[in-house]
Amino acid sequence: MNWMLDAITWVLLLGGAFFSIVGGIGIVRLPDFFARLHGGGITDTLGAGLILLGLMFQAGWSLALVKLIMILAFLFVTSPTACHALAHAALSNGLQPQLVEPETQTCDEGQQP
Amino acid sequence: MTESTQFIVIPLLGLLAATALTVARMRDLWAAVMLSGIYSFLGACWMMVLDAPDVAFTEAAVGAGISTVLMLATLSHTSRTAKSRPRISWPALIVVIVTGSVLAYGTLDMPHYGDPDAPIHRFPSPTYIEKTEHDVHDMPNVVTVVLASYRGYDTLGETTVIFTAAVAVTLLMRIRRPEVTAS
Amino acid sequence: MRSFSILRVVAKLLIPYILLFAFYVQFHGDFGPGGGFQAGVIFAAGIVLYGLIFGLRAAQKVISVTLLEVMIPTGVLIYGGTGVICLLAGGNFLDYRVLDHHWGHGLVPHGQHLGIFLVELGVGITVSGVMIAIFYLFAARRQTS
Amino acid sequence: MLYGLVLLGVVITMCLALYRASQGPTVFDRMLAANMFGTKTVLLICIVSFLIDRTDFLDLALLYSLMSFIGMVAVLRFSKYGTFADVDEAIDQSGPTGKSLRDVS
Repeated sequence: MNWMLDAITWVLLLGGAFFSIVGGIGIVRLPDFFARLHGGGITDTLGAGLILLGLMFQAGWSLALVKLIMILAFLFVTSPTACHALAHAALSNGLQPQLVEPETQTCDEGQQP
Repeated sequence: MTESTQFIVIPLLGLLAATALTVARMRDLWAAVMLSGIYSFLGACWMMVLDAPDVAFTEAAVGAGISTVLMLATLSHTSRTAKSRPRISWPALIVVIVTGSVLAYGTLDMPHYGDPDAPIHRFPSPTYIEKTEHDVHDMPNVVTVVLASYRGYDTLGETTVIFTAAVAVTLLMRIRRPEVTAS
Repeated sequence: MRSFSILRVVAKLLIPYILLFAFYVQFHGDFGPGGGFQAGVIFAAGIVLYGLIFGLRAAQKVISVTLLEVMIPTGVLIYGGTGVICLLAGGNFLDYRVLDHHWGHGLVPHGQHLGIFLVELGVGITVSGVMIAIFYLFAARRQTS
Repeated sequence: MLYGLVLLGVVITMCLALYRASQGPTVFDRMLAANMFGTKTVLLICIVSFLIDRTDFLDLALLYSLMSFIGMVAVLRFSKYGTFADVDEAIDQSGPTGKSLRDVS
């Protein structure tokens, strides 16, 4: 039973670390702001979610589990909201050419109105 | 701070130095505010790794929440970009280099990092920890006891300093318009 | 922030928890990390978030300037008053041990505990008042240039 | 061992986010990086508190997950209105401020 929990934790934590690095590479490499939002979204939800879920399996039935659930809930509420609000603000200011990369893709790739 | 967290300290310190250099080179004050927010995140991580959660708590509350708001509020009353690119002033550079190297030389005499025989581990901390066990039975957090009880005068002074700051800011920034003094 | 409707909803959801967490830090600071200063800042951050989203006027309906002007000195007075009570009870200034016998054994576990509780409460009230006041003062001025 | 690997992954992500925050051509890139940095801080604190087996430090992570949102909202509001004072309803509805959001440098 214990080794099973440990195995689940290994898989979840390593998966979380993998996805957070993937998102980090995305935020560096993708060409313009609206595309970079995807990278930010991956680390904020998938990476954080998997890592916190993995830690939950180690916490057992304790106060730490409750706190981890609360952290996960807050992160799942705040960070997509922040992403959405960022996209919204960027779009409402998007009349100006603030996407300075010369090979800018079409703006409507990552927008969520 | 344990053996297992040792290896993470060096990358964190490197990131702190990189962030500080970036902030110093930044002409756009708005971006500098955001980077200083990142600096405070990193600082809290570092304090957390060093096993000082109370300091990290303060850093979290002040650095991430309030200070960004207050710095942006200040920016809204001043300019958003630094005025001009400062020239290198050679006397100042020499003074900085000399002072820095003297300070670095001074650290050579300091006890090693985490040395159990260091003065701070010999004199005040063990006595406080033992005395807290005896004086205040039901308070596990020694930091709170030291701040509020053993060093109560200090904290009273700090509270008065904050009070004075509020009075000073009120005197400087207040405007007498009916919409502001909401009655 | 009229056009950020999702932000408004989420902030409404979040602000009660920030304020609740401030009280948790204030009254649980003896047992875990945290204390009066941190609690005051967190409480102020909750009000500041409300002011940022719903406007300064709405925030001043919640915590008015008059209330702030009462809060800021009250905290310092609570701190100093605890010391004076210690003096009156026959001890030194801010020496909480003398509070042991004056408050009944069932009510308060320990004089030190009571003293630290009162002092932290004073710090928390002052700090939250000061932080909110500074935000109000900076936000109330319009951009001049 | 496992926690160390995950910690390393989080720190690498922090480095990447810091690169974007220092290079980012627009303020929104910097904001995105700062937001990501906040999440990574929460994760790092969680992992460290499990690593040193002091799970009561999770309060700190809880605080960070609440607090980084406030900084975010402040920057958003400032980017939209340029001031924290109350704005008129007409301006509030109309959206873009007409101020250039590109960096000067």
